[in-house]
Amino acid sequence: MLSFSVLISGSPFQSSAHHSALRFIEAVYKQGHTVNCAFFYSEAVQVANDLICPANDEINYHQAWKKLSLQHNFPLYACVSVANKQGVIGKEESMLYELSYTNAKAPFEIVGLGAWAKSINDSDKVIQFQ
Amino acid sequence: MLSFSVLISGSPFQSSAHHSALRFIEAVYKQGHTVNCAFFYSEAVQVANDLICPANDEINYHQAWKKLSLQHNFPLYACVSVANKQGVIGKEESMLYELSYTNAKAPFEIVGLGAWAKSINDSDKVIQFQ
Amino acid sequence: MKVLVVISSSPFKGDKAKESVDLSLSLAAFDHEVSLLFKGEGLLCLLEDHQPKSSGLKDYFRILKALDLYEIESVYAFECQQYPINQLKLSQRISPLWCTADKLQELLASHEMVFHL
Amino acid sequence: MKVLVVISSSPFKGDKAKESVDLSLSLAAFDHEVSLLFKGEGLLCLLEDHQPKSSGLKDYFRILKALDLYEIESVYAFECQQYPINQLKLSQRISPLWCTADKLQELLASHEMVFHL
Amino acid sequence: MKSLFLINRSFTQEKLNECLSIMSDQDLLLFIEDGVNNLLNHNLSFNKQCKAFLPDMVLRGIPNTVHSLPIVNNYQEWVDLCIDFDKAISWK
Amino acid sequence: MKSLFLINRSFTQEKLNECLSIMSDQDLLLFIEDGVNNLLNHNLSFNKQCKAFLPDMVLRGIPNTVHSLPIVNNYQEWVDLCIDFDKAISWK
Repeated sequence: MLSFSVLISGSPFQSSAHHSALRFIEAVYKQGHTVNCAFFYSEAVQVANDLICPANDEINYHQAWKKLSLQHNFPLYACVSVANKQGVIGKEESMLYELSYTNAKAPFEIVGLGAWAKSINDSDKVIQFQ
Repeated sequence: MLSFSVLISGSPFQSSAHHSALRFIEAVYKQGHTVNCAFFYSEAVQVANDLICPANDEINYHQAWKKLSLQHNFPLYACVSVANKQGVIGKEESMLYELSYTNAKAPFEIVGLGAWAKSINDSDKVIQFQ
Repeated sequence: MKVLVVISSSPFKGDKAKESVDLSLSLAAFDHEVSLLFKGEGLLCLLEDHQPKSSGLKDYFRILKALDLYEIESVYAFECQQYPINQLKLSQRISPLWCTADKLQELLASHEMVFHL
Repeated sequence: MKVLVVISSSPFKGDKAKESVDLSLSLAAFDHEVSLLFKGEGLLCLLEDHQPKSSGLKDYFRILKALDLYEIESVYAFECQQYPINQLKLSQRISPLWCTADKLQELLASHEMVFHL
Repeated sequence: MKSLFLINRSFTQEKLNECLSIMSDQDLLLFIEDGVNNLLNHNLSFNKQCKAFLPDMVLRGIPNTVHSLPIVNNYQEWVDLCIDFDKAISWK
Repeated sequence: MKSLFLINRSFTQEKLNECLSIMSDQDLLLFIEDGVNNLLNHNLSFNKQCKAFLPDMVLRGIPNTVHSLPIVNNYQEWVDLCIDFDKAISWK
């Protein structure tokens, strides 16, 4: 059994990165392996925004990640500096910036790049989806 | 005196579209012309998200648009279908989706594509920033 | 206004192709004379055998079937060595006018506005 | 881990180049052996006369000056006909090792991970 | 160390040649996402080990007849490739 | 109707030729944003009317000496060009 760290850097709206990464991770579990974390960086952090409301017949990648993460119990990390710059705010920063609300909630976690630096130490395989 | 309709379709985080459009519009007014509207479409709708919190020494394009729009009194429109899909929610949709808050507020307005269709009828010049 | 909307993005890499179609339909609904031009990777919108359902994606190309209903004036396609798609099975939904660089030059000159997401 | 971070994006079109530098510094801070590779449009990061202040932009390239302080192992640049920047004035901040395709092949083989935003 | 190169976009001849030139003979290039669009381009010649990812071809309506590359049939085979190879490199 | 073409990214020779081939002799191509990076590419030949946007060159540290195209000096001149020409076309 091997463990994967998955970096997603492509936009949920202008790339196929999330589509591929979700299906890849399903297959990781089907093959009996595990995922250490999915780490969202660059434009990919957008997917942590819980206000995402696509049309009814379109895929909601925010929900898709949530579901897969809860099903297999792997963490969803979004990089704090990029997320904040792009308007995706967790609880801590919400207090820091004195905002009245937050749009990034569990199972998404807003974390530093250190979480990724650690994850790649602790895993057997690393893959990136641009 | 001529009037411009300005379409912005590039991401505020991964293109130079907002940088160029803001400076272009300043120059439009300097030359004695006016702007009918700035219309945000495609990835550009992100800029209407008022949770955007870049580092202190970086440009905040959300604020820059707000300031320029209030200074010269032209409207900022973001396309409703794209904005909602990308997690940018105005007051009306917030009620519609039964969300407890909204992250797109005045002077940004969440509108249909019809607003753009009308604006280009009423203006002398049209320009797009990808 | 006589408007040309250019689609040069892949139909499945994000939303640009879909957004271009939506823009075209809205402009047409507001009485603009809209033409569509497919070029580059956008030409792949014209292939017959897309299977968006195979990946749980929305089949927004169904709409292309009904472009005439939506009063889209004309549909053009710009030939391209990189995507020689007219050697493949093309969608029955649209029959674009294929154009060369000269024809495209005319087309660009004869429209009052061009949008290209 | 021996990590190679590849920068192939223009320094001024959005945040990818900056995000790549941030990623490199963080990985180095957590004791990974990080090398940087500039290629394609990313080579423009190496030009001397950027004037980000002229456009009100942040000069994040100041950080490049201090790559050795941050314990970045090595900096490489992949030659490229399209951007013959070594004919221009290059930044004093970094002296990359210029490499050919063969050398790059070795480089990719000798790193345990490669990230390319 | 042998690497699995992932290409997810259309390449020009020049770009593809650059990528092939930095691959070793043990490496494998897998065309995924819009990378499979490259299979339509008759001007490209794949002179290193290359494969195409079937689900992305099916989605895009690109028939198997346009090329002669070996196929990776599904995501599970892709996962297995990641394990066979020492690392995956997302190139562009 | 004469058009102002705006190019905001790097082009290959082939892409540039395509763009030039669809311009009429009255049209003008303006390199803006990362489009000014094309000025570094000695392989490109600009056989239609082309200009470069100075503020984007200055920002990127691209010296005026690398090319011989006429310059558009600032945003006000760009606005004036938009008025001189019947329409602006953002190409890619």
